[in-house]
Amino acid sequence: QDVTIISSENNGAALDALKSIAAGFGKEAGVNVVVNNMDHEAHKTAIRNYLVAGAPDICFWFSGNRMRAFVKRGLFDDISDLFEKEKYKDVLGATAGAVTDDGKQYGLPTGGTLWGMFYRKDVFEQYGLTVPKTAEDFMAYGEKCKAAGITPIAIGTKELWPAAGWFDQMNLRVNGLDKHMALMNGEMSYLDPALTPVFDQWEAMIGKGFFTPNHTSFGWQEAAALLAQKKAGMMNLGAFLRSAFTEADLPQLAYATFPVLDPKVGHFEEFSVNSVHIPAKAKNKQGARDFLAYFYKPENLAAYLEPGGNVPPRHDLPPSKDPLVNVAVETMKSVQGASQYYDRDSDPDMAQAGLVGFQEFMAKPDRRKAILTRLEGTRKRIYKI
Amino acid sequence: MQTLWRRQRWWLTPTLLIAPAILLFFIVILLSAVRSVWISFHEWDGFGEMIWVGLGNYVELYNDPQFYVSLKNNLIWLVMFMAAPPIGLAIALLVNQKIAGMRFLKSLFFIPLVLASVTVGVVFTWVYTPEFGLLALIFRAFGAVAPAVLSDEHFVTFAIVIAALWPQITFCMVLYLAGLNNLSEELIGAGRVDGARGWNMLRHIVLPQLTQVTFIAIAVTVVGALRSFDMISVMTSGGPFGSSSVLAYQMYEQSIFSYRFGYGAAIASVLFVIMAVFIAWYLTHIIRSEERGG
Amino acid sequence: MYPRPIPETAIWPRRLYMLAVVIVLLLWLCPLFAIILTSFRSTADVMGGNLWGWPTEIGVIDNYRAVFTDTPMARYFLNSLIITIPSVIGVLVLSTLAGYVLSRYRFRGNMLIFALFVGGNFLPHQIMMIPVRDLMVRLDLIDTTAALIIFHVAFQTGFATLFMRNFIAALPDELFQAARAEGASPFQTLIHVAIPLVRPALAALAILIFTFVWNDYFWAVVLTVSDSVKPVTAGLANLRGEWVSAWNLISAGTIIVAVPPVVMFFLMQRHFIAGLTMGAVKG
Amino acid sequence: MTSLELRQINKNYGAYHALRGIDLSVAQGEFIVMVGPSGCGKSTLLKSIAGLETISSGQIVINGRDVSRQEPGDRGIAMVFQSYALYPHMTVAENMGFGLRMAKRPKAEIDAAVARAAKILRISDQLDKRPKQLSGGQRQRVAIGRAITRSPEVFLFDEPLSNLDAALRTQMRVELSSLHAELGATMVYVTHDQVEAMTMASRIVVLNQGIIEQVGSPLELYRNPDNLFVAGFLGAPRMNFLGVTLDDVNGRSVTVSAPGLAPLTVELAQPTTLSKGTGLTLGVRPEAISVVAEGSEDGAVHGEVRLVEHLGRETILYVDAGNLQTIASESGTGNITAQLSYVAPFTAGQKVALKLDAGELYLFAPDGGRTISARKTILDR
Amino acid sequence: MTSLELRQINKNYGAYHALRGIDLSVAQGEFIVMVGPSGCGKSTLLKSIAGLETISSGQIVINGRDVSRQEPGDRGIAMVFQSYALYPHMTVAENMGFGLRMAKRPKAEIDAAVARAAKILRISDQLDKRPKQLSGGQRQRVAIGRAITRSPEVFLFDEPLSNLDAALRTQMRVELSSLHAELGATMVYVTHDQVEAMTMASRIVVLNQGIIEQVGSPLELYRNPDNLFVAGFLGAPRMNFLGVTLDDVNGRSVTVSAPGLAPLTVELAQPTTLSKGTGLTLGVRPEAISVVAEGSEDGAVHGEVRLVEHLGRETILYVDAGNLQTIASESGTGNITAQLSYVAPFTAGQKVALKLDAGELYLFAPDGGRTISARKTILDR
Ligand SMILES: Nc1ncnc2c1ncn2[C@@H]1O[C@H](COP(=O)(O)OP(=O)(O)OP(=O)(O)O)[C@@H](O)[C@H]1O
Ligand SMILES: Nc1ncnc2c1ncn2[C@@H]1O[C@H](COP(=O)(O)OP(=O)(O)OP(=O)(O)O)[C@@H](O)[C@H]1O
Ligand SMILES: [Mg+2]
Ligand SMILES: [Mg+2]
Repeated sequence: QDVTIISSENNGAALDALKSIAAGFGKEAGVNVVVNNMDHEAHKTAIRNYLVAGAPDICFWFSGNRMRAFVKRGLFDDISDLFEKEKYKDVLGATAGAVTDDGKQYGLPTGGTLWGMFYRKDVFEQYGLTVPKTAEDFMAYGEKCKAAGITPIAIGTKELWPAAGWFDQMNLRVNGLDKHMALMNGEMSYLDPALTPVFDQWEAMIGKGFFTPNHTSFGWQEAAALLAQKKAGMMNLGAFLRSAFTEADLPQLAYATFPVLDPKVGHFEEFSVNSVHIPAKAKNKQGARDFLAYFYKPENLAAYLEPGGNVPPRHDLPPSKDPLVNVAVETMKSVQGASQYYDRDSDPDMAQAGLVGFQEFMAKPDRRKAILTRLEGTRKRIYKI
Repeated sequence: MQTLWRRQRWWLTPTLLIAPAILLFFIVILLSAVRSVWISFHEWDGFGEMIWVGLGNYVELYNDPQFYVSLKNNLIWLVMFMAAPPIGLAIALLVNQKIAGMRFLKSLFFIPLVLASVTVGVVFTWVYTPEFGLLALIFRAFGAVAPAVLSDEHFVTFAIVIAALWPQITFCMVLYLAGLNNLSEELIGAGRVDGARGWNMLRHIVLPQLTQVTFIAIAVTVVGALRSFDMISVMTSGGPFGSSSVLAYQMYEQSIFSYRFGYGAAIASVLFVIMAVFIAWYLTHIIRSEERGG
Repeated sequence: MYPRPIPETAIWPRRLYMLAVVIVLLLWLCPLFAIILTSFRSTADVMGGNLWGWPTEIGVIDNYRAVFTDTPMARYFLNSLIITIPSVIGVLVLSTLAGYVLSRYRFRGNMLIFALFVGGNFLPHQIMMIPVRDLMVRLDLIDTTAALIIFHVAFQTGFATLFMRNFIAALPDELFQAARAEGASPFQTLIHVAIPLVRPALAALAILIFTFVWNDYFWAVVLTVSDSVKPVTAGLANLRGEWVSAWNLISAGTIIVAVPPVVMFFLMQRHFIAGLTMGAVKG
Repeated sequence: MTSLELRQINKNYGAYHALRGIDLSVAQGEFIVMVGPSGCGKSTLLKSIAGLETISSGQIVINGRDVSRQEPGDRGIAMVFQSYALYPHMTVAENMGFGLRMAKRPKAEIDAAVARAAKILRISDQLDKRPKQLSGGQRQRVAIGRAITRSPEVFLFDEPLSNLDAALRTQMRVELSSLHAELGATMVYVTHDQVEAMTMASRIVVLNQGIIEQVGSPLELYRNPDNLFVAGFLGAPRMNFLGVTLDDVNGRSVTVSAPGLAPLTVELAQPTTLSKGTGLTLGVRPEAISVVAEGSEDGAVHGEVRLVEHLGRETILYVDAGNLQTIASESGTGNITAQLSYVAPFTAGQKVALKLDAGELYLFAPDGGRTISARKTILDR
Repeated sequence: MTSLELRQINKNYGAYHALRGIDLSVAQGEFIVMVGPSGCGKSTLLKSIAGLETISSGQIVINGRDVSRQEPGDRGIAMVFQSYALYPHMTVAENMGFGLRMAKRPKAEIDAAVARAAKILRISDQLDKRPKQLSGGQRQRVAIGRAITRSPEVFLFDEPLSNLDAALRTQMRVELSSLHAELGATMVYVTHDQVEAMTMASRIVVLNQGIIEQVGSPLELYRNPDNLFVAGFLGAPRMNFLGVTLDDVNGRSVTVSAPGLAPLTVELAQPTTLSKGTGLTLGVRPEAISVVAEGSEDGAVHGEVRLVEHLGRETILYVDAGNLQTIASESGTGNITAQLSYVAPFTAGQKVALKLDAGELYLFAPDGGRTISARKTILDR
């Protein structure tokens, strides 16, 4: 019996890795493995359809709230048995929580993305820039970039979420994880005064022209290209932005954490975990489990993670050849807590509204009040307040 | 049996012939439309249970600022799209000459018609791309800097509509060419003898003969304007921040991204009502001209 | 003819006129040329920002090969054909049958059925999205080419029936009476008289339906998931996700998607205007 | 032997009563021509016989079989249409063989029938052409050939020659007559053209508003029309109709006169019951009017020439007869038309005296216009 | 005074030479009728005069102005089309006033012109209707009215009556003639219909393959055709043409004969240079043939009646004249047509002897068919 997989890999190398793993498994198990890859954004739409009808045996998705939305509706298969059998809990540590709901496991974390600031060392050298550590540093950094004729922060908000990511980072630095999660869970108002400093500072940055002009025209890849082409100083994203860099330029890419905005607040980071699941309506659930076990073997998982620069979920993998990954692994050790990402932490309905709202804010900061009021209205509707 | 068939075939044959089309069309298309209206009275996330909320979705829609943005954009589409028939006519007039090679040029003019809207969307995204795009190139030639039209909430809809006009104009042009083929030579001759020329000829002799074509061109254009979805999806996904959304896209976004199928269905129903006004106008026109024996 | 033909003897005015038309045509297709030119550029030029200057090297072959080797474009292409060809045939068959009945038989409800076909054809697609998806789920056809084919045939039949009905109605009544008087059954009349006569309309309609179906994006997104069934339009959208600023590759992909309908059109264009003239342009 | 019989045919189009109780019996081999004003129901009647229209009531019997409810293809008829209705996508041979092919006859039989019909019509060398490549007359022949191949019991023609030009029409008319003689088949022929009706018919049926006004041989209808309608319908230029009053009754002989018209004596078919002073209509054909010397006692009408038309050797005069009360003639009320069978040197404005041929006067009853004058002999007038 | 003059008009459609050096001079107030077989260039010539076709060479002069290069609207002409070409979206009044409106005349003037034209044509009460609401005859009148309102110097008509039925055609024909008399305008009229040509024309122009065969008054053309083409073209039934050989020449008098034809003497216009034994064509109109007693010495031709057509009082005989060599007559080669102006009791198969009226014989030269017999007087034959 066939095993069908739907992936949403934008990174060609990672896709190739997945395909060769699939082929390897196919040969070993003597089955035919089909990999259907979809555009990342299109996949978000498609999964809602295929989980209900025409489900594959394996699909890639996001852990956390996004996974739970499907779990609640019984669309993902409980794979606690696989966890038991393969003793994954021993090697996974904290990330296991991201795929756990009500004590049962519904997926395997494939890799974590640590979000933060990326820059080119050669550019920083060229213009004499330093990594900003504080709010003041950041403002100074921005001015210096502008004087040098490059954009301080590359961002492309066409796909909406990069703006929300910026918000997450700032909110984590200003309000800390608990308050952030309260907001994500619909327990806190978007009009809460605690958010005021976040938007104040953000607005100041926008006002000073720190971000890519016309960012709504660009996707994140185009923005990343600006960074690669030395037209911008830094960019807030995950390590996957390396795909915009040529092999030769990669060594120049460096990571830094988001500047500290309020020293009183602890160190929290945004760390989102992707995962792989077996749809409840999969036809070949046993085959799917066999595949997952194969896929999750350290060497296979490592091969899959290698091109994307994601943080491995298993701590028994050999250290990565990628310095960025190792930096991320190091960083995670000192972090006091992590959020996933705006659209993974909040209700999908809320997320959609929020993503649009933040994009609008970045383009039209003067509409802050209207935007927040609107988001608050959406929150009230969704959480029936 | 044989004779029974021979007796009854005068009504059995047509029934059998038309049945497949009717069945398929009615089940897939019309029933779906009706069911969608039914869904709009529910809250539904697309797989769970449907919860009856009556007019709740409509009430919410009434208070949704995005709805009015979409509605306004639909209006912009509608108004701007009305440029398609006259421009289409103008090009049709331009190429309606019998000169060696004109046939080939005419066919080249038709190309935008056969392009996928995804293709057109990609083409125009490329045209509009800040800094690199054709538009930027042209502005630069005049020493100006092109606005990033797709990220400006004021320009974005116009920019998309212009892109969408490209194939639409072509469609109108094709219709008008067909119409111009059918002009009565004698009427034109009569007009010329009466001294009508140029604009007068067009206004008093040619256009009146093209009313049927114009009617169809307008109908197709209105439908195209109200249905606009692909281009928006491809070029901006409704952005920036919903400012280029139209009802069709908002419906899609609500259903697919926000998982609010009931709400989406309500938007679709409103779109349907707007369309229904137009469909009614169209049908009465058709039925009336049928009755006139035309 | 309007506008007035330029006399054949006026050779220079004719040449100048052609020149003017060519210039308008160039402007008209300018966006297309832009993208064709871009598809010829090498990746190095595109990455380096050299998009309009003299190309340092020509990347045509690389670009077009990349589209087929780096992505399942060939598969998408095949899928599109698998979807489009049966859809076109299905639509032509159903609409010819329905158009024949609606134009040649007077019965109560004739006008109503006709109106529903026409009206349904104007429905916004979105209103059908959810129920059609549900229907395909229930028929266990979701994510199959059959789902797309069924939907396209059903939907396009509305438009096509309007078209064929008008066309067949425009044929002289006496031909049908003659056939009847000679003892041809209604079905024989359809096969031997009506269909041969509506061939130009069928050709025009085939082109239109082909482009409509080939170009569909919305339903491709709603009803398909797998690469093994996805048509080129959805495939192209995928490509854009992968190659965001590799405009040369995107352009190449875009051109490839556009080729079949353009070819189809040029093959059949002889009948196109003629077919439309009778069928579509009548109320 | 009766080949075709129509019994009380009625046809309604919704509220419109297009045929009203048509009764007609056609003998084997007859050539029946139906004439009548536009919209009188000629085509409707023909299509009803063919089965292309369903009759509302009545019976159609062909060679003794009641075919009223049968399909057209089963009635044993063949029809030739005004516009030929040839299938443009088939060759001549295919067109002609179509009916047999639909009846699933063997190919050899079809070919033989087509060849035979083509030979009769002299189009054997055209069999591979398409209708578009043929001239009007050839197309018409193919249409007839198509009818012949089916060897029907009754041929139906609906204005088959009206799309041809004058010369071709004359030629085809003669050919059709010969064909009829050759095949000996029953034919029903609808036309607008008087000449066709007069020259081809064994009997003419005059229809008017869905009823049959008169049936008879061409000359019978021409010489002895039953009523004013038939009298006015046949003959070109039309018969002149004058409003007259009954002056005197003398057995079967009456005298009529009118202002501007000298008293005239007319023989009646039967003694009349009409009283003196009754208004009647007098009919006289243009060719029964001659110009006499001004002042001659034969001059019944005096007037002024309004228009002269020269037709080869005939001359038609439209004479303004002053206060003479004429009824809807071609040249408008108040005019009288005379047709002289010689080239007459008249010019407009000239005064003339007209003589009405005493043996050629018709008298019509006041209502319905029934003919009350005596019947004329058909030959040797 | 010359109203319209055509000088050496040529018109090519690509390689096809549609008009070949047409010369014609039309006097003010003339009614010129152009006839000719289909495709001979009548419409092309008319459209060239109107300016709807650009001529390839030559000059068109209207009232002394060379208009060859002017727009149709500026030539001072008005045209009435076969299909009327009324603007369907305009009322009758708007249709009629459109030309003046385009010329930017004041509204009052337009209204007056329309009212005047409507009065002449008796359609004043139809002015607010649209063409669709009118009958064929009314539409025709509106089309003429539209021409009248422009008070053109020359009226052009292209088969204006051919879409009307027979009765209406006769009526409109008479009306058009009256209108011509009333307006006194120059008119050029194209028709297929012989009767129209004969009755309406001051002069008839016979066109054939783009050249003018003959111009002259109707009777002149009928009595004295310049050549075989014109002789055969005018007159219905057509003139009989017999292939004969020259037996004897005696000054301007020649004797011709043929197998099956007794020797006949014909007067020539000029002494001939033709030698004995030359093959010529003899023409005789059907009405110049009479039936004589079998065995009478007048019987020039003997044959068997093939078909008899009775037309009211005339009888047309189609006689199979055995081995007589006839040329393309209506009833096919080998037949001779006779038209008798009485009701004749002949039946098919009967043997008859025919006499050809000696004063009514035409003789045509062997090539080109120029008439060589003497001219006939027009009146009193
Ligand atoms: N399908 C129809 N529905 C309603 N009325 C009809 C229909 N067909 C014919 N009629 C009416 O019936 C009458 C007779 O029509 P028919 O066609 O038989 O006339 P006709 O004698 O053939 O005339 P013409 O000489 O013009 O051909 C007309 O008044 C016509 O309007
Ligand atoms: N636009 C054209 N292009 C080429 N040939 C043409 C064109 N118009 C007419 N002709 C040809 O010129 C010749 C004369 O045509 P025209 O219409 O003048 O004939 P006509 O005498 O009016 O015939 P009819 O009596 O049939 O109306 C024909 O052989 C026709 O085929
Ligand atoms: Mg009729
Ligand atoms: Mg013509």
